[in-house]
Amino acid sequence: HGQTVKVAVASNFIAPMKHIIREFKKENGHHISTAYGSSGKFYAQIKNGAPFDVFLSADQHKIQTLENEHLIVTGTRFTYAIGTLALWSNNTQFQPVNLAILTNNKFDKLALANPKIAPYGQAALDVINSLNLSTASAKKWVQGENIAQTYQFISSGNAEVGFVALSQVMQQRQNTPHSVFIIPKQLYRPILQDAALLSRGQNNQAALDFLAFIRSDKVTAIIESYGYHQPQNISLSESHQ
Amino acid sequence: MQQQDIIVRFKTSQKHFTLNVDVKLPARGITAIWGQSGSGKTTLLRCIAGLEKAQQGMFKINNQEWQNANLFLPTHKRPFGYVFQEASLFPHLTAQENLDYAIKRAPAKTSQDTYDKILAIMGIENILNRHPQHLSGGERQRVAIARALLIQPQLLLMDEPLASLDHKRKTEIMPYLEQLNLHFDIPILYVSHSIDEVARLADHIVALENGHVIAQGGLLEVLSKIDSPLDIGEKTGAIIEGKIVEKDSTWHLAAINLANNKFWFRDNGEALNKTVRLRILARDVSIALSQHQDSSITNKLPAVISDIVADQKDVSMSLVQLEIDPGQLIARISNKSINTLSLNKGSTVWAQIKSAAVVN
Amino acid sequence: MQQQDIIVRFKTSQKHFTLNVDVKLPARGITAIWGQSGSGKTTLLRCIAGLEKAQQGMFKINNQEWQNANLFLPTHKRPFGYVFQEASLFPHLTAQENLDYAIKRAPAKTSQDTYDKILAIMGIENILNRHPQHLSGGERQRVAIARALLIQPQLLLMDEPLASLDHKRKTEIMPYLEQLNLHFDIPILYVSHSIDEVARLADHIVALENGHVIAQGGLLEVLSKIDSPLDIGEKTGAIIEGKIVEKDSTWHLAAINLANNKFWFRDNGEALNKTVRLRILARDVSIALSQHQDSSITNKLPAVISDIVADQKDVSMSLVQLEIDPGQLIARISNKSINTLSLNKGSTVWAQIKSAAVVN
Amino acid sequence: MNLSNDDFDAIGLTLRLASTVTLILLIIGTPIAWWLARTHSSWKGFISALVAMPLILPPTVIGFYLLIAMGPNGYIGQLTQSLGLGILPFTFWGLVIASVFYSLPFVVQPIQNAIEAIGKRPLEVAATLRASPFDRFFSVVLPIAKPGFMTAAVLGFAHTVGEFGIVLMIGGNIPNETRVISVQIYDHVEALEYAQAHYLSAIMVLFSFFALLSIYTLQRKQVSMNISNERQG
Amino acid sequence: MNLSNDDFDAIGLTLRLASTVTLILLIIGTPIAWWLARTHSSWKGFISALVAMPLILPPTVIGFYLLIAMGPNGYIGQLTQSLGLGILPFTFWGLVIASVFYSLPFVVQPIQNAIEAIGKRPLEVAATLRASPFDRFFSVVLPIAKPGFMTAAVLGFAHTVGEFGIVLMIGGNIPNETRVISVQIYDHVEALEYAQAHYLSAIMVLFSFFALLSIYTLQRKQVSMNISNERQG
Ligand SMILES: Nc1ncnc2c1ncn2[C@@H]1O[C@H](COP(=O)(O)OP(=O)(O)OP(=O)(O)O)[C@@H](O)[C@H]1O
Ligand SMILES: Nc1ncnc2c1ncn2[C@@H]1O[C@H](COP(=O)(O)OP(=O)(O)OP(=O)(O)O)[C@@H](O)[C@H]1O
Ligand SMILES: [Mg+2]
Ligand SMILES: [Mg+2]
Repeated sequence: HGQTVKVAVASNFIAPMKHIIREFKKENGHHISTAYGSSGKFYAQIKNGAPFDVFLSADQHKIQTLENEHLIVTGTRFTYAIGTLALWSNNTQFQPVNLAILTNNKFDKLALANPKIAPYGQAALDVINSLNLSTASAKKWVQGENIAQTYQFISSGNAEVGFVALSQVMQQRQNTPHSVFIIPKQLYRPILQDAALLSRGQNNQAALDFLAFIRSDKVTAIIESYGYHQPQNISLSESHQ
Repeated sequence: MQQQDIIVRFKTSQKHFTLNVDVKLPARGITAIWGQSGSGKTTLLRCIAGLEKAQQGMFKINNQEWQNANLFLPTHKRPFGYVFQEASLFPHLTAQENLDYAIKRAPAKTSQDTYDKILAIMGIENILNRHPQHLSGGERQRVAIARALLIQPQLLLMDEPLASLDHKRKTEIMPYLEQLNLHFDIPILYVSHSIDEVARLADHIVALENGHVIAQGGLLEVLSKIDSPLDIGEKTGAIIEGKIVEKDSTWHLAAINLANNKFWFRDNGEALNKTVRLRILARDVSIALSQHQDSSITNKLPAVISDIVADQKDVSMSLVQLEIDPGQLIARISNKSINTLSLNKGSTVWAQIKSAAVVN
Repeated sequence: MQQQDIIVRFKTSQKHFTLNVDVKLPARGITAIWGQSGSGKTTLLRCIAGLEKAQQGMFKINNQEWQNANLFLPTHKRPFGYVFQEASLFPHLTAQENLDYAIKRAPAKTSQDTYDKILAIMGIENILNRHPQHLSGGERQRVAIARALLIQPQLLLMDEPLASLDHKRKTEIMPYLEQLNLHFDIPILYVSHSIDEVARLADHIVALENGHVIAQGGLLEVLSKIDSPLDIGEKTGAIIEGKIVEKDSTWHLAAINLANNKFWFRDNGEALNKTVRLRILARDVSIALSQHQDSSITNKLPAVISDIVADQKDVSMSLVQLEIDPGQLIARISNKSINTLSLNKGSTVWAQIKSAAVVN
Repeated sequence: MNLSNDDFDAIGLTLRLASTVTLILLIIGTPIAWWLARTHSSWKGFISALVAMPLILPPTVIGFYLLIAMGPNGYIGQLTQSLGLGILPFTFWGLVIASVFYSLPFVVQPIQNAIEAIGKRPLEVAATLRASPFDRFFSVVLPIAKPGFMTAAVLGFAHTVGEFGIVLMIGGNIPNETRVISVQIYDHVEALEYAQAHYLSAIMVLFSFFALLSIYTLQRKQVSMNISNERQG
Repeated sequence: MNLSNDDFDAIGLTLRLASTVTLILLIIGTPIAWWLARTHSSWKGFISALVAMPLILPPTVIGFYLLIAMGPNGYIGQLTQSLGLGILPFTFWGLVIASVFYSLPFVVQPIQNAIEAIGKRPLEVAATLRASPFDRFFSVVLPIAKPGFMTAAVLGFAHTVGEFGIVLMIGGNIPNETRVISVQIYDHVEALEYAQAHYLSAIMVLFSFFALLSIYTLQRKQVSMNISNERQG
């Protein structure tokens, strides 16, 4: 014990991660160092020799790509959280929030994360397509670089309504049940956030311990308390592409 | 009825310097503003131009006010021309374009005649397409003077236009300045610390010292007095004026009438009957009790000594004021000679001046 | 055996200008480098200093080579002192610190004696704690000269150290320069375009025109010849030297022996038997056929005319070379007088010079 | 390899944005630079520091606060709303304003330096030739300080082209309105489309380099003109 | 409100990084600035443009390519590996190198301007007083150009403090090694910890402002000293 694990964590998972670290430290003597950032950036960094042992991505695609490039330890890839998409407004005129807001198309700006680079954005796009609103609303989209930025667009009032992660709105106490609408699961493909042991963490006991810890029931409960749920019924190999 | 005066009244204090001037100048001819470096000549000119804002100021030319307690015309509304001490042509414009800059902004259209005349007098017809950096110092100043004329000024302010030039260039430009005064009827305020320049060009002089006027008046009166407050040392001398009455083409000499004698000096080509001004330095005048025919000294004038004062600068010398008719001369004579020759107020003597020593 | 010479040989072409100099100068006293603006004086000095790299160059002082075809000592390895034409004190240092800059880098320790002497001669003891921007132009040049001396030079290069100063400041600093030559045995190359300065200070002269040497030699020989190639116009004149043989305290006059006569001039306080140099301008010399006792002209010397040439600058005048014993004078006389008095080569005459006209 | 339509849109938008911003920067930067160059006010240091702030603050910080300030509850947002302009984020003009703020020091400093270098003499000369203050600016300051204005324009333009953090924050990545090249490159990188990223980057590097090379070469000519009569005895 | 330990770590790291970078910038920026100020080489424009490139390129683009170049397969990475230094990204020294590259123009330009303003006369004077080239630099150039060096140091320091895109890309956001204030603010924003973000930002704004205010006030004093004997006839 007393080893260090370096974990790269997708920015959308900052809050639960901080909680998990506190618990992890209580249980063993390992040292844990976390870096937060966009998954795309982590991908580029890992390819170029970044010293991470564990990668908690915001999606599945990057981990898969790393796997194809033999940069992760085979068989260690798993889904640690499934994101929940929410429709949110910080503007009382649009509350209570529900899908009718979208179909009425009365808003000026609809915020979503960039579907090309953010899984929550991809999910938001799924919802829009399911509701057949893409042509009607496309002109009103404003895209954040990630869901944090998307959240700012809405919280600053610049966009009246938008798709965010449930985990984000749960963190902010001032949000009422009126301001949030949880999108029904059938409207979008699941937002699977995968994690894996990176090649350089192969022999790091702390890394192995940490990955095991993430999958413990205790942590599962923590993750769920932040608005995520767990892939109880979904097999590891399930793919959406 | 128009009053032909320039009234200049400025009082302003800077950190190390106070200017306090109150003079009335003739609104014609060249008035020299003379003084040592730091005496406030430039400051005075800048006040007149409105480039400096005097704490108290009043300026009036021919009854037209530019500035008083309640009025301050900004520089670009004052109808004067300014020639700065150092190069002041716009570097991004050719000589021609520099002139055009003035022509475009002049109050009235410039006639082709005036334009040609100015160019001819300044002798700059052939350099118009050059940029300032390809002009010599003298050429630059001539273009700057032409430019100041083309703005059609009612008053020309010239701040040591020759100071930065070497002797050769100075002598080259001086005739142009004399031409100026002859051809254009614009009063000129001419700043200089060179008494040679002043003596040659000015009609009137204002002498500044430490921001105050220490002497002013007609050039002849101010300079030809042995008790002049102007401290000009070696350059002390008198100025005489007269009409050319004879020319000697064999020996290239010209003469004016002075004290019933012909006074000879080098012929510079002036026409008969033209009035010329000659400067005779005190150091060049010697005194004899009789008229000597066998010496090379061409000019010998009968004179009466009206005053003798010790030379402030030289204990061995005195300045002797000589009355000729008309006018006055000054001679610097060693005290020993004054004693030997028993010179006194009222003595009748011969003033001797070599024609080689006459400055004109 | 040491050769007491400076050999200067530079050939270099710039875009509009070629310098081509090959002279041997005495390695003592003051050598003036004289010429019009643009004649190449500064360029020559910069070549000597190694600040300009001449295409062909060779410089030797007292058999010590600084530069030849195979050698080019960089500036900081050449043992000279340089006084620049304009302000060159370091602006970030006080006068004292400017001096210390040199003292620290001098080849040997500066003795307290030398230091005190330099400060006293330059008269800068009381301004040492000021920064350059709080010094007058004259004070700045004096500190710069002191600094150049404190570097313990074997040669002092001075580029118009007085040119940027007005008349008053010039007269203020001139005596310090004379002191220099008296107290320090360092050869000085002194650049100037003022023949007055040159005549007063130099022993030897090199005259440049357009990058070429047009005359060189001892000051007396070069200046006292009527056919001198130097175009100095009004300033043409001869220089005579002599020991003071008498002083007249009543009339504040001093005299040297000349042509078996006493030659009188203003007493400047030099001691008896001291050798002084007097400059007598051609315009101040008149000629008489007999000796006149009743005139204020103090000095009348018997002389023989050895040459008469027309004055290039003035068709009415000629220059007359007068042999006195010992030495020569030059007189500028109108052609008319030469004719009237029938002056010819070989004529015996009296040369008349006012003591007021003697420059010393 | 070919550029996608999105890439072309991004290039077009970037050029439009940079031109607009440069124009506005010159218009508002010039009086500021003029004032800074001429004033003896004790506010000078304060204003200089204010203008230079964007040099120092991280663009995302600037963007974050601009987003809040220009939003419906921010000061700027309330002003624009009361003027009937709506709110600015996610619009081309919002980007313009943010970029103007961000690139201001790049424009003010060269112009200020150029105006300071003129000195006051040419202006005094012009005044003695009856030129009004307005006339003096156009007939003297502008032509003499031209290289400074050119540097300012090129720096302002280029810096807007390369601007990124703020654009991302204020822009909302709207194609043809706020999705500029730098954002497009970023998206390519994040989406692991490295070939496109390299290609766009190469275009950008070449563009920047030649823009800079041209101003520095121009400036050198100017400088050597001034220096030619420098040496004096 | 209190700063967290992480915040303090970020502040400490930022100061350490900025100091190191500033020192290195001065050391390598000075000879470059010197060369640019003095040379008549035809390479001058080229090198100037090269030095100024980081002004124009988006930091993420710079960061991305530096990451590739310094990575195990990049030129710089292979060099550092063959020297036994390992690879540089994600280390303090990697950040230092990237920041040096990014802030170089902010240091070179003021020093270059200051050296150009000295002119060659003081150096010639020093040479006639037996000062060797080395001596001349320390006894003349450095003290006279001091305000320029100070501006350079403050700008370099401040710009490194505010640097963000490159740091994120090269640094990898590793606590106490590469997580500087600007990244920390970004993290706070991402984690929706707005209060902490505002607090850190406020500290940063104040710091930047006073740093800038102090140099501009200093510079003004210097300038007015030079200008005092400007006006002439
Ligand atoms: N910009 C300035 N700041 C402070 N004092 C000044 C300034 N300009 C001039 N002075 C002072 O004002 C006084 C008068 O200066 P001014 O320029 O009018 O003199 P001047 O007679 O024109 O001298 P010069 O013959 O040298 O041109 C001097 O004592 C000078 O030190
Ligand atoms: N930096 C330069 N570039 C080009 N030509 C120059 C330069 N400096 C001097 N010259 C030219 O070289 C010639 C000689 O100049 P130099 O400075 O040596 O003259 P000078 O005799 O010292 O003149 P002054 O009395 O005016 O100081 C001049 O024709 C001048 O135009
Ligand atoms: Mg010279
Ligand atoms: Mg003046």
